[in-house]
Amino acid sequence: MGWRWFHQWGSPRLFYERAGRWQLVCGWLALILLVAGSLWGLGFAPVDYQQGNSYRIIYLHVPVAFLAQAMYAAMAVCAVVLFVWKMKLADVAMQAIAVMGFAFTALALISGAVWGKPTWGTYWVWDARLTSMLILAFLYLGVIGLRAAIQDPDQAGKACGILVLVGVVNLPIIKYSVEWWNTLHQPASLKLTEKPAMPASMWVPLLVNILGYYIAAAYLVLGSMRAIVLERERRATWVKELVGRA
Amino acid sequence: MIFEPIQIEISQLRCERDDRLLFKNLSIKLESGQILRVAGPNGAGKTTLLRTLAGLFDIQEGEIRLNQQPLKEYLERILYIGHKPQVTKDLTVLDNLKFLTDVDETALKSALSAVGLKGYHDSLVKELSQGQGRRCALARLWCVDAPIWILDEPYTALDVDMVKTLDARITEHVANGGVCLFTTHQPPQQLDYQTLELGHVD
Amino acid sequence: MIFEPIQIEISQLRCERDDRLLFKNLSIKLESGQILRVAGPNGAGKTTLLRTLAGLFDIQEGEIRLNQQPLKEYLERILYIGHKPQVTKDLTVLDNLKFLTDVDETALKSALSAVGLKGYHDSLVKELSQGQGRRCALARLWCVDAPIWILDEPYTALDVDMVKTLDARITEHVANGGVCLFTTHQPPQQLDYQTLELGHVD
Amino acid sequence: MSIEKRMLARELKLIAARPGDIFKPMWFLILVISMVPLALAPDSDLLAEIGSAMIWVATLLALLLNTEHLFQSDFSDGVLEQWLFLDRPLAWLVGLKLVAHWLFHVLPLILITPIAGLMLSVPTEVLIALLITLFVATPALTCFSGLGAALTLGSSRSGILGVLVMMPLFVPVVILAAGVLIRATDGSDTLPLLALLGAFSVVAATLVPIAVSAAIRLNIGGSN
Amino acid sequence: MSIEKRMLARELKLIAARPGDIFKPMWFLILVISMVPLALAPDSDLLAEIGSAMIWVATLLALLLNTEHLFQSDFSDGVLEQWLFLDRPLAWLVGLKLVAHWLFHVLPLILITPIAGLMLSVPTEVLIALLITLFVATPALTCFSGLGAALTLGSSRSGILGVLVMMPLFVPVVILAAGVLIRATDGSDTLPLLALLGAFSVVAATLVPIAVSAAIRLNIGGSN
Amino acid sequence: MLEFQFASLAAFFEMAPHGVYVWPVYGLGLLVIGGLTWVNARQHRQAIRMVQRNLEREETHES
Ligand code: HEM
Ligand SMILES: Nc1ncnc2c1ncn2[C@@H]1O[C@H](COP(=O)(O)OP(=O)(O)OP(=O)(O)O)[C@@H](O)[C@H]1O
Ligand SMILES: Nc1ncnc2c1ncn2[C@@H]1O[C@H](COP(=O)(O)OP(=O)(O)OP(=O)(O)O)[C@@H](O)[C@H]1O
Ligand SMILES: [Mg+2]
Ligand SMILES: [Mg+2]
Repeated sequence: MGWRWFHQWGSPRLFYERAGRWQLVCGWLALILLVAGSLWGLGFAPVDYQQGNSYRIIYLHVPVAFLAQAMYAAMAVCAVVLFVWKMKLADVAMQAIAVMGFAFTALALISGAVWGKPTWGTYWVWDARLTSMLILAFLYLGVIGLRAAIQDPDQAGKACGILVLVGVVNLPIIKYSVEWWNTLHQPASLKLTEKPAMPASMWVPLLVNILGYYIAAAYLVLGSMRAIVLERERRATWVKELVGRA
Repeated sequence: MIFEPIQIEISQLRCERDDRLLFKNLSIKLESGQILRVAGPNGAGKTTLLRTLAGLFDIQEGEIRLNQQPLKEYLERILYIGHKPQVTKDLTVLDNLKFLTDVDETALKSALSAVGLKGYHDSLVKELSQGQGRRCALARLWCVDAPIWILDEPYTALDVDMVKTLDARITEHVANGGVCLFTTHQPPQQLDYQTLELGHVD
Repeated sequence: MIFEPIQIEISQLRCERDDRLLFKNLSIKLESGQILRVAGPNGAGKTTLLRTLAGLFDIQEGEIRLNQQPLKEYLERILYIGHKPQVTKDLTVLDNLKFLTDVDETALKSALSAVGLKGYHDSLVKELSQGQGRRCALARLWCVDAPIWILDEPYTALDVDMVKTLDARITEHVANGGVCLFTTHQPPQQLDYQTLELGHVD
Repeated sequence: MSIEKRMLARELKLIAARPGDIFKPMWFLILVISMVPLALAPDSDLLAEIGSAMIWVATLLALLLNTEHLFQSDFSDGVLEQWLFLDRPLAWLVGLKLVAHWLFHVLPLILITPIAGLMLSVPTEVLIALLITLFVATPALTCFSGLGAALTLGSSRSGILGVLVMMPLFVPVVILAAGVLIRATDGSDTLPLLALLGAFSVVAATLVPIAVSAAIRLNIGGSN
Repeated sequence: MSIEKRMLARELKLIAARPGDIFKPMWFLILVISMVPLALAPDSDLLAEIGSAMIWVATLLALLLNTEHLFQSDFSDGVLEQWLFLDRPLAWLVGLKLVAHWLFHVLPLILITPIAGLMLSVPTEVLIALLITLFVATPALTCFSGLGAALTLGSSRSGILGVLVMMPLFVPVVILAAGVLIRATDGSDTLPLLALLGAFSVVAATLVPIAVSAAIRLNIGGSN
Repeated sequence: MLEFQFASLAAFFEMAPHGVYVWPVYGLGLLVIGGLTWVNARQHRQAIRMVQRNLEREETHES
């Protein structure tokens, strides 16, 4: 069953139909989880004794920061699938994920920066984690920019695939070196210190939100992929039939 | 020199660009000694077909075989001259040839005089006229011994004399057992060729 | 539209490039309704002459007068289409024309259908084939009303149909009182032109 | 439509066709700025001290690199020579092109500098002075680098000539701008220096297009 | 002659034809470096402190900008596609080209850095460390920026896109080099870091040409 | 565990003293996710419209 299922996902038409259903499910699920988790975190989780209410940003910041990194990995997986199985859909996914990934990275950066103001008194410090996040944002931008620069979608997809693969090989090296750089200088600035263990009343809503954001990301990526599939397959008979029926 | 027998087999080739079907079910066989002219109106897909045959454009559907082998193994037997100048503007005529061919200077110079660029081997290509630049690119036909020639509009910008010279060279090449594919919008008089018309897909 | 009478007078023109004498003592008179083909082998100086006449290349010796006036005053009455594409690859066919001409969109579209680019006005020029790109550049002949046309190898890359269309347009233009100078290596059959042979300096 | 409008319309369409063109210099600026702490130290005091100067140099570079090929593609496509047949003086058209370039390519670059300032913890008052100097100085910089671009059109891979000619011209601009920034840090009066910078820009904007058009004419004459 | 020799000979002839190509990046480096004291205060302690980092960043930029069009003119002239018909793997030819580029374009750049160092009064021992890091790191930088150049071949006015796309990948190199420079200033052991840098270069030099050749093939496939 | 931490709804929105930091971040989050949803929907609509236009063009061509 496994392989057939995999290959069926490779067919644009089947993907388009199935993804429509999945997208709907993901959308509602994400909405419920996010509303619940966010309200819980904002209103019901206890106040942090050190940071006060500003810590409530965590319920957005951390899920989004996780996602930002996970999506780059997902993009790399897509690149491998594209080159190994020549599956066009992987390229579609890559295109969708690049945009969403960049959005989440930007969100993580901005939410972190805003959080930094009350806790550190400044929006930006050259902390290791922040720096590598910034670089991740540039990597995403590179993928988006490269795709935009090349007219032919197939060609653009392959070029982006090469870039993503080279990038993902480098990513651990970048993270490691940035951390090392940061300790090398022993900056006077503050760092994201190891927090004391959170009480369950704090981390349970965080968990809910993490799940919610992951599902929301799936919802967004599927939605974007459906649009791209439709656009790329606009000459295919199944698209014409589909639109003709509508 | 005399080339070994060659067989080019194109089967069921199909190509789409920008959602426009250029050709489909294209099957041809070509053998040593044959000349094929690819004809058709502007935008018919002549360049696309020639580039596919030269391995520069990926086959979308169908197959191309050279002596029963896949195309990729035979690339160094192909001499492709396309739309683009194929020469570096900042180098001299001679230096341009030296890079892309592996023959000695006397052979290069005789190739240059064959294409009427005798006194020009030290000129930079950017100082040549349009037609002289084309002649410089075509000079490789006189000094490379690839059996398969793929020429995209080789007559562009050439004057009447040079057209004759080129025709004679192509005739000589196929007489030696080579194959030549080319496109042009002006049917050449001196050549004995088959024609493949593109641009009539439904 | 009917153009006012024009007179082009070239007297005693002489040009050297790279120490090679291209032409000397060149004197011609051209008037409304005339077509002049500049002929000659590759490197004879055809392009150089046309560019001199278009004011793009400085006169080295001699004089060019339009209706008794120096050339510089008449540049906006000239339509020059040279070797280079004359179109921006990253713009659509229509946007390219819009920049260089001052007519409304319907006129542009009819010009485009005249050159056989009907469905292509929204295509980027870089997605066109070689010949389609040339057609786009030539479309200006259908929508600009400059009396003096200077065309450097206008037939390059055009298919048979388009060559006919272009010939018809040139005929129409000179019938309206325009002047046309062009170069080509394939003498066009449908036109009634004088020939100026270059390339025979001693 | 008048040529002026068509020129502007074309510029806008080129941007629409390649939206990256606008973002690239900004992106470049931010990237260069983030390389500085990596190569130096993440120490925010040191960064703040050199920050505004770094931003100035990086902006200058971004501008130069973005203007370097201003006329190149039009030249090699043969579109630039068509300008000679339009019924406007070439210098006027060149001026228009430079204005359009400043508006669509340099202005966005200036507007992004506050973010760069934030990253290097440049104090707000210096940041404001920085913005003003950039506004006042970039017209001159754009003109001069446009001249460099025009001078090197003919040589297929632009050599050093244009750039060498331009270098001494940037020095007074940079020095004046640095003066403004230092005074802004001190809190002393920056107006006289800004006026000088402005005068420089005005003079450049009126005279340089003529030189540029001469350079373009020259290069068109040598090409085929 | 073997293809390898012809390739090298061609590279030399291109340099002879356009000697500016060699001097342009050097000039760029010196320009950037001389802008720094102008834009900053001419305070030599501060300059010495940030000097080596500035030189590193400027060299990095000069290299990147010079490598950006590595394949461009050959691509648009149609010479690059002829490489596919040579009886060597494309990746090998690409590797050769990169080696030649490093030898003739990057090496001169490295050799000019001591002058830049003098301009910013960088101490001698740091300068020596700087030279060594550049030697060790530039192969990797050259390879990656070649990849950027190859990836953006297809887009007609890619501008500095290739640079922008590749720059984040240079972070480890920049950081390691900064580490070497700091240790050289302290007088502590730089060898382990240099070894790391060297390893990075070696790995890049063996693997990146393959990616570059894939990118070139890709872009040739899309052109006419 | 599920106890509302604020005295009033007003206090919740003020979230003293950090409301100015917390709420804009959540607002931005909403904006990003909502915006992306909207962008996707629009892209989808546009794709459909393009297919429709092509279909119409083909029909007029055939007749
Ligand atoms: C622009 C600024 C910031 C960026 C780019 C950023 C980035 C990140 C990233 C990437 C993570 C995920 C780490 C992982 O994968 O383990 C993270 C987690 C986290 N961040 Fe931030 N951050 C920023 C500012 C802040 C600030 C100001 C604070 C609080 C003072 C903060 C608190 C946290 C916490 C508590 C976590 C969870 C830690 C963990 O799970 O290990 N961040 N941040
Ligand atoms: N940029 C240049 N610099 C120096 N000499 C040049 C330049 N361009 C052309 N020439 C020389 O001028 C002569 C005439 O060139 P021109 O382009 O006018 O010839 P043409 O008659 O148009 O030839 P063709 O039929 O090949 O187009 C040639 O011999 C050429 O070597
Ligand atoms: N880079 C490209 N991207 C997308 N479509 C292209 C591209 N190049 C060409 N095409 C399209 O492919 C079709 C065939 O182009 P091709 O260049 O093969 O035509 P051709 O027969 O050589 O024409 P010509 O006689 O004008 O040279 C054209 O309709 C063109 O619009
Ligand atoms: Mg063609
Ligand atoms: Mg000519």
